[in-house]
Amino acid sequence: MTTQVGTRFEPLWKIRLRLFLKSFQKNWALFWESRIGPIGLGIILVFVLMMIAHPILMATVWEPRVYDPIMGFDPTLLGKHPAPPSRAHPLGTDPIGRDILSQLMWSTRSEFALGVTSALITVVIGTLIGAICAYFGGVVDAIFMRIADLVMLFPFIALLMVLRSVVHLDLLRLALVMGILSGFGGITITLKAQALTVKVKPYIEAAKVAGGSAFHIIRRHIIPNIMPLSFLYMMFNVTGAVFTEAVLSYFGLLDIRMSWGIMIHTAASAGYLGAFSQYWWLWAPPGAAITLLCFAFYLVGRGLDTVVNPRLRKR
Amino acid sequence: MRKALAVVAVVGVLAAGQVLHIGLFEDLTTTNIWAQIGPDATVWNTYVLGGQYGSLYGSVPPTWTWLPSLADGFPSDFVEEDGKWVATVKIRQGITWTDGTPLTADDVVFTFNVLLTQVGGMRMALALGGNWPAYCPDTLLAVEKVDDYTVKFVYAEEPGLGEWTFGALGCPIVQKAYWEPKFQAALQTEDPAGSLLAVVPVDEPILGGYDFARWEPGAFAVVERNPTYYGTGEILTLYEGGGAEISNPRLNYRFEAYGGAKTGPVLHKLVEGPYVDSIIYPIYLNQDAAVLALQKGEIAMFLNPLGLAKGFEDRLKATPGVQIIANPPWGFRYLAFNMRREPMNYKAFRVAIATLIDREYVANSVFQGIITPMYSVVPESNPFWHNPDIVVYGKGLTHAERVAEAVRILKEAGFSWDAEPKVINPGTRNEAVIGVLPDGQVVPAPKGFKLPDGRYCPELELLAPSAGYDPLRATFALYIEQWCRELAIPIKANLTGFNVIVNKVWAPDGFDFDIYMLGWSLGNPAFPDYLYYFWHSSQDVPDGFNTPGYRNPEFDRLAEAFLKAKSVEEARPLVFRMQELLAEDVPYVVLFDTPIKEAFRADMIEFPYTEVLGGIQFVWPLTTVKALK
Amino acid sequence: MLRFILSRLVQIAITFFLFLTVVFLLFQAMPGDYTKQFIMNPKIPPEARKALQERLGLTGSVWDQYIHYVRNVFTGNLGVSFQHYPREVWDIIKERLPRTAVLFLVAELVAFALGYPLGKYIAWRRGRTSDYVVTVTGILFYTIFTPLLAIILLFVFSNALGWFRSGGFLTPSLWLRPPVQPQTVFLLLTATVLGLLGLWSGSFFLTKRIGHPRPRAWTRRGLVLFGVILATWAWWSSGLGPYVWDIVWHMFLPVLAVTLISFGGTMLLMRDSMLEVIREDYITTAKAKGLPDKVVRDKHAARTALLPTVTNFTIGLGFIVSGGIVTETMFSWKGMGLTYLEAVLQQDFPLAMGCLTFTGILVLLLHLVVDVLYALLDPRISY
Amino acid sequence: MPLLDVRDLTMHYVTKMGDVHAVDGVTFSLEHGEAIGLVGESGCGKTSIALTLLRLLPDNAKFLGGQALFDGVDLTRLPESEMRKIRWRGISMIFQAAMNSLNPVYRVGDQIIEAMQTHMSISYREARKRVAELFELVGLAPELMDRYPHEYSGGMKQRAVIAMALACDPKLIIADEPTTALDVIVQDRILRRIDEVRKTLNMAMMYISHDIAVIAEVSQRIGVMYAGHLVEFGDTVTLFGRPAHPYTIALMSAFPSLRGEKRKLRALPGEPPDLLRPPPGCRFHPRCPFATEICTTQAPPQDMIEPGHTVACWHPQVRRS
Repeated sequence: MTTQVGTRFEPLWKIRLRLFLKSFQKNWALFWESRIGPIGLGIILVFVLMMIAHPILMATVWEPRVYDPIMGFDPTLLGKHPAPPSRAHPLGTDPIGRDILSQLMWSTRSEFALGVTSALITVVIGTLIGAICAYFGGVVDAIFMRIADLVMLFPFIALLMVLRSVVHLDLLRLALVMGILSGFGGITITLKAQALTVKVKPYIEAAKVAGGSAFHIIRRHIIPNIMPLSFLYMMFNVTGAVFTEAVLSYFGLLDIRMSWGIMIHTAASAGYLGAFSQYWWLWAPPGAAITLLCFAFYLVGRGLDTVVNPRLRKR
Repeated sequence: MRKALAVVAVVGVLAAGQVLHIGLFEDLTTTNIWAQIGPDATVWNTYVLGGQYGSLYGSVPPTWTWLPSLADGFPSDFVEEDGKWVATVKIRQGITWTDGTPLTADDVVFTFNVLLTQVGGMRMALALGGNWPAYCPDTLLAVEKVDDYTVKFVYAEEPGLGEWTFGALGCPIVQKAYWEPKFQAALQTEDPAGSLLAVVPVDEPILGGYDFARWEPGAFAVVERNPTYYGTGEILTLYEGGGAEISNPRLNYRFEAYGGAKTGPVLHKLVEGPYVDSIIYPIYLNQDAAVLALQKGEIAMFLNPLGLAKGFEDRLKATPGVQIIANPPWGFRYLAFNMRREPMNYKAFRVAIATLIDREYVANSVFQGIITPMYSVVPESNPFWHNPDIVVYGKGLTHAERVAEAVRILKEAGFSWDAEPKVINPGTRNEAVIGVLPDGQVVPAPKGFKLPDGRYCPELELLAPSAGYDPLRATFALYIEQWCRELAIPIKANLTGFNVIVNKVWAPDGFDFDIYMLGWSLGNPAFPDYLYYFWHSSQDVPDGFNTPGYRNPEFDRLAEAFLKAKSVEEARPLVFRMQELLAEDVPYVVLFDTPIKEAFRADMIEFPYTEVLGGIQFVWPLTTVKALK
Repeated sequence: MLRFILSRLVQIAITFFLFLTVVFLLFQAMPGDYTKQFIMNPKIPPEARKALQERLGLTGSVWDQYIHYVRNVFTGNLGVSFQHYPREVWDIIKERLPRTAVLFLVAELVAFALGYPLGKYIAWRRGRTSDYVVTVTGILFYTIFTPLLAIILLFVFSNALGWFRSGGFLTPSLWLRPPVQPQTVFLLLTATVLGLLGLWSGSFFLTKRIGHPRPRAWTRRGLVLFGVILATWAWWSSGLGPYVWDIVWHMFLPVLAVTLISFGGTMLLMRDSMLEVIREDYITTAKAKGLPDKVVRDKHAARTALLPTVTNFTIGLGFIVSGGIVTETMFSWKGMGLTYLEAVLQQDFPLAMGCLTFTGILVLLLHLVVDVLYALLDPRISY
Repeated sequence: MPLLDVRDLTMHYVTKMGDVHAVDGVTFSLEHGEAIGLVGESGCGKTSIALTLLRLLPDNAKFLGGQALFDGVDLTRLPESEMRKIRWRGISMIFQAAMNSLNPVYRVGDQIIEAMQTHMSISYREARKRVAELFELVGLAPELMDRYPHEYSGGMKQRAVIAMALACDPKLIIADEPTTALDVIVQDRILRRIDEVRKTLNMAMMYISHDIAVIAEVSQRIGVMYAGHLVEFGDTVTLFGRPAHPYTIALMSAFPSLRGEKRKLRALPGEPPDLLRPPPGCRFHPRCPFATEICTTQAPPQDMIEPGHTVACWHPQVRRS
C-alpha cells in the first residue's frame, strides 16, 4: 500500500456506508410513505416481541411444568380443560391442558425461522439463477427456464403433500424444500427479466471490455442491481412459507411438535372446532396469528414494492 | 313446474314412512360383494351393504354368541372319510331371495366353489384378497351338495375354530342364479378375479333385512327394507347364563343352544324387524358437520368407529335429545420393542421401561380420563378371554418408586451408569428424580447408561405417530421419552407420519426399528386369533406380524393349540396362559385405548341394547333398531 | 397464428412429458407400497398381497412401470384406483371434476367481477383513504388463513344464522328419486356458466359494428341479461329447478369463501397494472380529449391494464385442485381437491398421480388459452 | 380581445422535499389565428403551462394563482364539467411523446372518432368521413385509420396525432415538442404541414420546444422561459434581432442558426437551478455574466422595452440600432 500524500482519502468502506445510509434513508422515507409497509412492520415487531418474551417468561413467571408448550399441563384445572381464558392462562388452555398463550408465543420462533429460512433460500437461488440465466442465456437459460416451467406446473401444497411421504418433513427440511422449490420456480423468471434489463446497461459492457470475468460481473454488477427486487420477493415468500406450513400442519401432515397450524389441528381433531364461539380460544388466537403474520409480511412486501417499483409510487 | 311438484310430492310420501338418517364419514367405494369383502373391505362398505347378505353362522352381539343364521341348527361333528374330514350343515328352509326363489344348498356350494376355483395358480379366494382367504382356509378342500338343504364341507385335516367355526361358516352367501353367468364370464378373461371385482351389480337378489337402493357418490347411500326378509318377526332370546333361543313363528322355526332358557333370566330379547322403511346414509366429510347435523336432528346418529373425540362429546352433552353412551373398545395402543436388537433383547430392559411407564398418570392427569389405561393384550372388556391375573410391572407405584424399581431391575441384569440416577427425598412431597434440592444442592443428572457388557447404550429411536395423526400417542411418546431420559436411557421420540412408521416397521428387508408405538383393532371378539399372528415365531419373517420378533416355544405351542381348538372352552385356558407369558416377557407394552363414545338421538332412534363391546355400531345390521319419528 | 399454436403445442408436449416423468419419479420415491395397507389385517396371506400387487401393476422393473404409465397417459388411461378398486382413475376424476369446476368457475368469475372493478377504482383514486381501506382489506382476505375464513363463514352463516348447510353438495332427502344425476346437473351448470361467459365475451364481437358506445354497451348488457333469463327459464321449465337450486344453495358458502380469498389477488394485480397504465401518455391524451373520467378510466386505462390480470386469472384456474384441498375439506365438498388429499393420505398413487397429471394438462392448456387470449385482447401481439 | 390571456399564472408541485416552483407568475397572451412559441431548457415549466391551461396536472400540483382567460372565460376557475367541454373543442394538444399518445389497443381512427363523438353530435359514418379528410390533410392514407398504432411508423403516428388534434376544429392547438422524436427532415416537413393546416383552418397555435430554431420557423411570437419564469416575450423577428435577456442571448448562441450570420457557439456555464430551492431574486443570476447585487435579491418585473417586446431583467441588453 502506498501512503497517501497530501489530501487524505476517506476509506472506501466509509464512502460505501455513507452511500448506503443515504439511499437507505431515502428508501425508508418512501417505504414509510407507502403507509401499509410500516403497518406490516409494526405487526412483525409485535411478533418478534412475543418471540423474545417467551423464554424470559418461562424462566421467570411461568412454571415450566405447567406452561411448557408441548408437555405442560395445569393440574389445578383438572377435568376442566380446555379451560377458557383466566388470570393464570390469558388465552385459556387446550384440550390437554396446555397454555395457549405459551404455545402461541413459542411457535412464533419456529414460524419466523421457517418463513425467513425458506424465503432466504428461495431468494438466493432465484437471484443466482436469474442472474446466471440472464448473463449467459443460451442453453443454461433454456434449461433453467424449463425447470421453472416444470416447477410452476405443480400445485405447491399438493406437491408438498406428496413430498412429505418421501422426505421426513421437520421444520428445517420443510423450510429447505419450500425454499428450493419456490427458488427454482416463478421467481427465477421474474428476477431474470430484471437482470436482463441490467445486462444491457452500458456499465456491464464497460466491465466486460475492462476484462471482468463473468463471475465478477454477475457478482459485482448484476446481482447488486436485482437485489432490491429479490428482497421484495423475499417478503412475499415468507408469507407463502408461513401459510403453507400452517395448512400442512392443519391437516396434520407435518412432523412438527408444535406450531400455530397444529394448535388448530389439535382443537379440530379433539372436536372443538365446530363449536365456534363456545371454544373460540382454541382456534381464534392461532388462526389470527397465522393470518396476521402472513398479512404483515405481505404488507411489508407491498410497501417495499413502492420503493422498488417507481411506477407504483404516488405521483 | 309440474314435474317439480310431483317430485316434491314423492319426497313427501317418503318422509311419511319411517326413515332413518345415519351419517357416515366416508363414501362407499363399491357395491360389489366380492370387492366389498375383498380389496374394498372398509367399515363403511360393510355397514351400508353388508346387511344384504347372510352367512350360515355368526357371532351375535352384544354377547357375541355364536349362533346359526342361515343354517338350521349347529353343524355336525367332523368324521374322517378316506383321510379327509367331513362335516355337514343343514340350511334353514323357507328363506327366500328378493326375487322369490328359495335359498338352497346350490347357493352355498356355488359361493364356495367360486372361492375354491383355481385361477392363475392360486385359489380365487386368495386372488380376490381381503377377508376372502379367511372364509376359505387352505385346509378346506371342497363344499358339496348333499341335498337341497344340506351341504357337506370337506377338510384335509380336522379344522380348528379358526378354520371352521370362525372361518368358513361365517362366509357370506351369494345367489347362484345371479352370479353364475357373471362368474363364468369372468373366468373367460385374463384376470378372472379382477373381472369379478369389476362387475357393477344391478338388482342383485339378496336375503338380508335391508336392500341396497341407491348410492349417490360423495353424497349419500340409501337402503330399503326387504319385505321378503326371512327373519322378520324372529325372536332371539339371550339368557344371562349364556343360553340362547331362536324362534321364528312365521317360518315355524325354533332352536335352542348353550342350555337355552335353563341358563337363567333373560338378558336380551331381540325381535327382528326391520322396523324402518329406509335408511339414508348421508356422507359427511368431517365430523363437525355430522355433529351439527345431529344437533339439528337431521340425522339420528353417525357411525364413528373410533368413537367421539372429547370436544364433540362436550358439545353434544348439552344438546337435548342426544344421548351419549360409552362402551369399552376392542383394541389397544401399544409400544413394541424390536427384540432382535440390543438392548431390547434384554428382558430386564423391557421390563424396566414397562415399569417406568405410568399409564395412570397420563390417563388421569394429562388426558383427564379421555383414555383408559390398559395392561393386557386381551382387553379386560372381554371378560371371557381376558386374564385378570397377569403381572403388571410397576402398577400402583409412584413415579419415584418406579424409578427406583427400574434402576434395581437394570442393575440386577448388569446394566450400569457412569453416574447412577438417584431419587431425592423419596416418599416426601419434594421427591424428585433429578434436579435441585430445596436447600439448593444440585443432584447431578444420571449419565452414561451402559449395557451389561460395558458398552454404552446406543441411541434408540421411538417411532410414534405425530400430533397430526394422533395427539394422544404423540404426547404419550413424549412422556415415555422424558421418563427414559431421566434415567439416561437414550431414547429419542421421533413423531412422524403413520405411513412412515408402517413402512419402517414392515420394511421390505426385515423390521427396521428400535421401538415403535401404534395401535390395533382386534377383529372378532368371540375369537382372539390375533394372539397367534402377533407373537407366533412363524410370523417373525419380513412382512410378518410378529414385529417384536418374539420367540417362545411355549407360546408357539399354545398358539398353535389355540387355533386348532375345537371349542372356546378348550381355547380359553390357552389364551389365559398366553396372556401371562406376554405380560411376563413384554414384547409389547400395552398402553391404553379410548372408550368408544357414541352419540345418538334418543328421540329418533331406539336401540334394543346399548352396552356392547366396541360400541353400538355393532348393533348391526340395524334390523332390530326402531325409528321414533 | 396456426403455426404459433402448433409450435406452442410441441413445447407443451415436451413440458408435459417432463412433468409426467417427474410425477412418476416422485411417486416411485415414496417408500412402501399400497399393499402395506393390508398389513393391518393379519389374516391376509402374503399370496393375496402378491396377487394384489400384480393386479395393481406394482410388479416389474421401474422402467417397465414408467413406460406403462406414460403410454397409459398418452392413451387417455390414468390407471385404476387402489382405494376404489377396480374403478378407473379417469372415471373418478370425471365424477368429481364437474363439482370442483362449477364451484371454482363461479367463485373465480365472481371474484374477478369483484376484483377487477375494485382494483380499477382504487387505482384511479390512488392515495385516498378508500384506496388504503380497500387495499388493506383485499390483502387481508388474500392472506387470511383459509381454514380460519371457512370457520368464520360456517360459524356465521351456518351456525348462527342457519341460512346454509355446513357441508355436502346436496340434500339427500330431495335426491332419493331424482329425474337426473347430480353429475349431469354439475355438467349442465358448468355448461351454463361457460355459455354465459361465452355469450358475454361474444357480445363484444357481436356489438363491434355498433358505432356509438352507449347503445353498444346497452346491447351488450341486454344480450347477457337475455342469456341469464334464458338459462333460468330453461332450468326451470325442464323441471330440474328444485334440484339445481338445491345444489346452488349448497354451493353458496364455498363459493363465498373462494371468492373472498381470490378477489384480493385480482384486485391488487389490477391496481398495480392500472397504476402503470395511468402513467402512460395516452391516458393524458384521453383526458385532454375531454373524455369523461369514467371513459378514460374504463375504456382507456382499465382495458389496457386488463391484460396481465386476465393472464393471471386464467393460469390461476389451472390450480383448482390444490386450491380445492383446503376449501373442499372445510366445506365437505367432495371434488378434486379432497379426492387428491384422500388419495395422498391413503397412498392411492394412481388416483393422486391422476389428479396431478390432470392438473398439469389443465395448466398447460390454459397457458395456450392465455396465448390466444393475449392475441385477441392485445392488437400489438400477433403470432 | 385576445384568444388567450394568461396573467400571473403560478403553479407549484408539492413533494416531500418541498414545493417545486414549476410556473411562477407567467403572463402572456395569444391572438386568434396566431402562432406563438415557448422555448426553454427542459424542466423550465413550458409543459407545465400547457398542462395548467388544460388542467391536466397530476394530483400533487398546486395551483397558486393567476388567471388564464380563454375567450374571456377563466380556465383556472372553471368547473370540471365545463372544462371538459373546452378540452379538444376549445384547446387541443399535440403531446410531447406522440409515439405514446395513442392507445395501443384501439384503432387509430376510432380514437379520433371518440374525441369527435364526445364533443360534436356526429354519426359514426360522418365521423369516419371526417377522419379520412383529416388524414388526407396531414398526409396520411385514409385506409390507415383502421389500423392499430403499432402498425404506424413514428412519422405516421405524429401525423395521426396532429389529425387527432385537429378533429374538433379547436380554436387553439398546443403543440408540445411536436417533432422531437423525428429526424430532421421529417421534422421540418411535419412542422410545415402543421403550419399550413393552421393557416388553412385559421387556428391559433402554441408551440412548445427546447429548440428555439425549430419554432422560430413557424411562430409569429416567441416567449423564452427560464426556471418557471417567462423571461422574455416578443415577436420572432424582434427577438432574434434584438434579444434582450442574457438568457435568451445565451440560448441563441447555444444553437447553430439556420439563417443569419455565423456566430460563435457558446455553452452556457453552470446548471439550471433546482426548482425546489430556486435562487432568490432573478433565477438566472447564478449563471448570468451581468448579475449585480439587485439580481440576487429582487425578482425583476416584466418590462416592456419596446412595443410587443417584454423582458424580465434588471440589466436588459438592449442594443440600440
